[in-house]
Amino acid sequence: MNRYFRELSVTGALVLLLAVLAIWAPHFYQPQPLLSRFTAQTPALILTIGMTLVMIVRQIDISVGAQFGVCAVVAGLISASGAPLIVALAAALAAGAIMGALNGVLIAWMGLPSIVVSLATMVTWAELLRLFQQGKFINLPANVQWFGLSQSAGQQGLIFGSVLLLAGVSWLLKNRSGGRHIYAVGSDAEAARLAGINPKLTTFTVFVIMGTLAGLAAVLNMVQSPQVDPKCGVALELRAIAAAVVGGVAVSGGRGRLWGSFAGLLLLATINPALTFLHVEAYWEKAIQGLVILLAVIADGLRSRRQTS
Amino acid sequence: MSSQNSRSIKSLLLRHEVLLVLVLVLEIFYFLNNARNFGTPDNLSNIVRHSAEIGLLALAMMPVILTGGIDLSVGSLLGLCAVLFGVMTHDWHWATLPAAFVTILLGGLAGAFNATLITALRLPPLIVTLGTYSLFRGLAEAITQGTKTYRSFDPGFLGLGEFRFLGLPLQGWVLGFAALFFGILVHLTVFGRSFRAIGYSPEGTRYAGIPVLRRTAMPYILAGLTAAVAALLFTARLQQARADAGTGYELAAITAVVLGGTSIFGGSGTVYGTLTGIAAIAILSNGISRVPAVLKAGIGGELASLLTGALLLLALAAPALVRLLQSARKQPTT
Amino acid sequence: MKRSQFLALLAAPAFAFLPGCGKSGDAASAPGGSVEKRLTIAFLPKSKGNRYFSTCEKGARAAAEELKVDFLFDGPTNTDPAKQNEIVENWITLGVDVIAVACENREGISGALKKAQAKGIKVVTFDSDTTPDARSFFVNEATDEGIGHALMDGAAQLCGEEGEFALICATLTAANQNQWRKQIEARLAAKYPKMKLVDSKPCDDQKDKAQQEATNLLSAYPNLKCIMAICSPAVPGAAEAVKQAGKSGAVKIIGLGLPSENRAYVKEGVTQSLILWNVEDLGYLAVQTAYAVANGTLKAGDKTMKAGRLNEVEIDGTSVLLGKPFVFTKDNIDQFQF
Amino acid sequence: MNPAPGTLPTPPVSPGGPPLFRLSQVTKSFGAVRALRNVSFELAPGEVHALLGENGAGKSTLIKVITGAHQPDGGLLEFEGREVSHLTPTRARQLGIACIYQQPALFPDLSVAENIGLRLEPPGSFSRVNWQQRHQQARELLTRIGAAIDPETEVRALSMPEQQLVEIACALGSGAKLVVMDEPTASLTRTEQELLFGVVRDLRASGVGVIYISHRLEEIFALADRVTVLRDGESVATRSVRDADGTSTLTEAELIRMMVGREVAAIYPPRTATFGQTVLGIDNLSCAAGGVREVSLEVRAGEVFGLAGLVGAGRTELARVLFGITPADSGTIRLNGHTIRVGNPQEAVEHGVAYVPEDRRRHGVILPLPIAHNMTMAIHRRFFPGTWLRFGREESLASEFIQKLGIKAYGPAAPGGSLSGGNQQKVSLARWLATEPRLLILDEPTQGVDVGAKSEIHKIIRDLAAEGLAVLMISSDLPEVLGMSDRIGIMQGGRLVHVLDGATATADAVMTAALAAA
Repeated sequence: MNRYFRELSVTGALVLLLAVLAIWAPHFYQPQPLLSRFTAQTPALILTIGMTLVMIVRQIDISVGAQFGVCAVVAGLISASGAPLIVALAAALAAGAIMGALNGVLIAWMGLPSIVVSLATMVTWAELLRLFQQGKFINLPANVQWFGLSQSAGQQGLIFGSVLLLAGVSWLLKNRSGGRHIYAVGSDAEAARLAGINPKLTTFTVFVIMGTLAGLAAVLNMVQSPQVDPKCGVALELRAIAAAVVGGVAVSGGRGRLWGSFAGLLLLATINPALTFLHVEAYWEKAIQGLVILLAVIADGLRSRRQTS
Repeated sequence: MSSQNSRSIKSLLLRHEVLLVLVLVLEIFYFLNNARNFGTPDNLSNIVRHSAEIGLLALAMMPVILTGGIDLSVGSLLGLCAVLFGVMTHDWHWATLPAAFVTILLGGLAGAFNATLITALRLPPLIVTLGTYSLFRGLAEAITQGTKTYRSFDPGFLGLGEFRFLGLPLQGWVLGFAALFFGILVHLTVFGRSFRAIGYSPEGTRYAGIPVLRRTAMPYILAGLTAAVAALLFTARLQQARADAGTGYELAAITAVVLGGTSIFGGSGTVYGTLTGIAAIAILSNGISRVPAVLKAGIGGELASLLTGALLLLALAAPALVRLLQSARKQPTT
Repeated sequence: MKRSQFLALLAAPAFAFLPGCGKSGDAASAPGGSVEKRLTIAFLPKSKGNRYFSTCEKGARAAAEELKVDFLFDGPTNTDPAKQNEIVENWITLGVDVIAVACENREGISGALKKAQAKGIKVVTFDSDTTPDARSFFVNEATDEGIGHALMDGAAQLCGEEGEFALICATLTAANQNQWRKQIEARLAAKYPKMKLVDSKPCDDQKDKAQQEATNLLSAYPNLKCIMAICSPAVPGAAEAVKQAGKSGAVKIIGLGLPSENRAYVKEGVTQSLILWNVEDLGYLAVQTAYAVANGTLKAGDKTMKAGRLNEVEIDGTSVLLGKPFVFTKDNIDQFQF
Repeated sequence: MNPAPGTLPTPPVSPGGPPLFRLSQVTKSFGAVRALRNVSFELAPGEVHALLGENGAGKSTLIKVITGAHQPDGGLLEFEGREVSHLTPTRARQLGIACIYQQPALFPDLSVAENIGLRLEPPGSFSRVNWQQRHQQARELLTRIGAAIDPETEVRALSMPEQQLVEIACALGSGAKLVVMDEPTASLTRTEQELLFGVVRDLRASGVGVIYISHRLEEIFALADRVTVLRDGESVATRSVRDADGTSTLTEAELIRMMVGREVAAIYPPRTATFGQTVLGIDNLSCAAGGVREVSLEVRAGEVFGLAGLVGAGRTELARVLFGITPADSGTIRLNGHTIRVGNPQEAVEHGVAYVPEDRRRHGVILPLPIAHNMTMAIHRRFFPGTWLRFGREESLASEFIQKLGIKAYGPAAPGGSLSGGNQQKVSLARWLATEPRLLILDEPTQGVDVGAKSEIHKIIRDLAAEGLAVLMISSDLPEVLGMSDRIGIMQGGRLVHVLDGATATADAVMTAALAAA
């Protein structure tokens, strides 16, 4: 109980919010819109998986939104040229991996602070993308949307696939030595080195994974509509970071669980529709998001304070 | 001893600030030769006026980062303070002066809110200010219901946006005063000494009998006050107050501080480095938009951002590269 | 901007830091270098990297080519509301002849524009105006009032003048969006008592966010009859949401958007009414007007002006009229490529 | 006791066969500093080989070469007769080389079981993690060394000595053929030390080679077969500790002479006889969070009051209460007869209480800051009136202390981290002497400090006492407690259980009191 305090309290908050909706806005639970809402969160979920890994290894990556945008445009242009989706996917994954690797080289091997490196790469990708694409939407061929399946099959596939990925990564993180190495490096890189783990390689790998996941997320976003908006990645990094933070991943590294981040993401992602359903004006959204983040960390702070005294 | 001396001369040459000043000189030299009307007094005053708010935030951010913290909320706080100032002068019909005073006070209060969460609850600054980043902007939007824009302020107040004294715009004087204030605070008082010690080791500083929590709180409160001052300048310059004022300024401020050689991990850095960083960015973005080829292509804004990013990476990587080259022979002794 | 310029950008940093080496190459365009002084027109959109304004830019560049003027283009690349003012002030010191600006911020930018006028720089506005005393002419594609009324009247017509509708805008703080919302609400109050605006949501100028907001609106307000999308990414976003919810035709969509982004939805009948003017012509006319003002061929009080390929253009007071906005439909949308 | 110094090195006690590990002519430089010069060293299977040397003699570098953490510039490494050309931590682990570091190299966020698992499991990124086996293995190892630690506890919740025990468990479980122990007893108390010695003897009996580093000579005599002395990066000599029939072939004096290159005559300075008034008086002081229970004691001016006891007995905790880091719940503290309240370190400093903490690198000195800044940290308010820094004044104060305490540094601007451990300790001491305290609390003042600096520090402490300072000295180094204290208080379970007279107390008496059942 104690060990899972943060995950449980976030899940509790989510359940509470869902209960409030069940009482005052039962039509929130119409199956089809619910499915659509969940589907729309799958790209953010994929990014949150990556961000959780990055934060466990004691780094941060604020360039993921920009990476996401670049990958979306790469995948979009390739799909628009008529190439099969698998080619677009491979290209997006590769583009993401390359951008992740660049971060990784600068952060892991040159030892530069990740917040500043990813700030610089964020600006770089975002500006290059703007210059290249000029905000132009990319219209996709008809067979791209929902992988050419029906809408509900596509939506279910996306949800199933991304939750499966979450579960898979979560399992790997817990039960494969590579996963434990991420925790070890985030907890104490020097101790990890002495234990025969290569912290640089681990950190580098995590950034490559982050980039690759950004590519995957971009494709999962692309198949949800017949057009690619080159601005689609803007501010996504903040959402992924906020989800991980609310879900109990420590910025000091070494601590955190994927299902906590998942609960954090769901909580944050439910606030926006909840406002609509409860007829709260849109201009409260940011303030409420901020309050939720603060409450989550304040609860943690009060708890650890009570424990130490 | 002699090897120590030669090493310190070498390290002085490799000092971040020295390299940055070189970059700055290079920039100025290049733009004077290649950028249209770069060196005119009017343009120089533009550079100062346009970089004043971000510059103020960067100067206030510097001691925060020096303590090993960060404040992501300053841009949002600028917006909130601008809106609050609008509420006081318009909705409550207060006179400009008391409204400005109370605005600054409220800015300090918001900073104190950050500081309380960070020190009393020992929460990580990144997370706390990520929360208030959203909260402050959200409050600004909620107060104005997102849409309201406060305009037609007192003409005397608006005049400040264009006011010059001895040829230097008001913004320059405020920026200079702030630089002096933070420079003295960081370099010449025990407060700055404490910030540095806390940045290196908060626990160790506590064991030296220094009130770590109070000292850690101080830069955040100052950042709040400074954000409020920047909000007033911003309002005077733009002749309006709206909830989106200062969007993205926190990242610009952090960029200037880090470019200026302050370690993002805390402990080391100088205020004149920060000032150089501010100047390097401001001059780059002003000058690059005046180079004929860039003008013709119409890519000034993008290129300024790209080059700033590149400069930031280069500035960070330069010492790391030097270290990497040397590391074959030299490693830290234990 | 074209791809070739993108390549030029990639080369730019290479010479940017070599002092002096750019000098000889650019001597021709340096101030005072040419024998006959060419007119310099500076063109300022609300934001860069935006399809609407890059289409504007295309028309503007075409006009500049025809008129043989130097054409400068720059604009905000982020949401900093101070950026347009800064660009104008920088252009003043750069020494341009005319500034053509699409004002993000009606009052906010007027101070800077007046400063420009004081320095002898002519100012024209396009797309959205500033205060009249801060410019000579406004190239008017549609007034705030006109847009607001067109949208509201259109929505009322689609709904049969009764029922609930919702609105999706870019951001809560964007000035022109707020002007339009104000006009829409005024028209609603004045003419359509049986209609109700149930909610307004920002989409941060992102299509995917608009789609999510629309999905929520559709299920939160089951009686919703119409979604009004007043920024261009919101129109296809809302359309996709309606389509995915299986409510095509049942929930109508009206909005301001580009044909290229909405073609499929208009043809499928998801989006009923898409309103926009010829954006390329807007940019073209803005530069033509700027040129005429700088040349002195266009003076206050003129009733018409010659504008290149657009021929004779009407002037109402200080407004240069682009002509009526288009309403794109299934039948005509294929004729428009922007 | 002392055998005739004429008997010269007997051959190694190794039971024949090739050496387990051999270093020949190993050289390692850091920039201009040559940390190791042609060091040769040999370890037989089943041998405990002690490495001795002052701080900075090259021991730590040598260990890092052996464990693959540093690559030597030149020389030859052989393991089981085969040359090892490029040793990395991973390769070392594969060969069967394990190490217990002085500062536990553990993962604070992970459980004990996982910490042990990560050390012992073969490297590889996709091997399965068997949690059940990890827990079982951890439980077994911890039981084997007699440590009562739950394998599921997060390491950050463990005390320093408990962490050290986890390290020992790792080494034991590694199945290593060679175990390096770098000052493993530095933070251990006598009971834990005995546990450790048991482990060392077990390892030795099963044919494992142990390289043992310690500043405590008595441990070397108790454990080691051979000893190699390093000085200034060179191996000075290798000697057997005992000959075949078990009689000692070495004396402490010899070892010390080899280490420092000179004779150190009297290790402890003589006591002064006269004490002044009571400076510190505490009555029934308790702090639940710190684990201090109803402690009462008095320390007089000029007196060195030694605090002995096991780690975890509440000695450091008492110091932290007195210094306001964990303020007292009940009881009174009197200073010069006045009752004072100490709610935080600032108040303690104002009242004239100074605390030289145990963990020098984390709490004692801020390593990247110049030593001058370090020295004035505790006197900001008094030394810099109106909060203005006065650089000249600060520099002269620092120079004065550098001279007075014999700190080896290139000047007041030298960063604390550039100094050796002993000199860092002196800087930490200087910071507190600058406050002109009435009560000086020293927590393990010579831990990890080499022999030369150690006796200098002892002399400084004695001089300070002679000047009228009241000194409360916590030490786990029994000879130090016996040699320095005027009175010795023994703590156990957070209580002060005994007070002995320093001049007449014996090691036996102190240990008996510390170990007696509560």
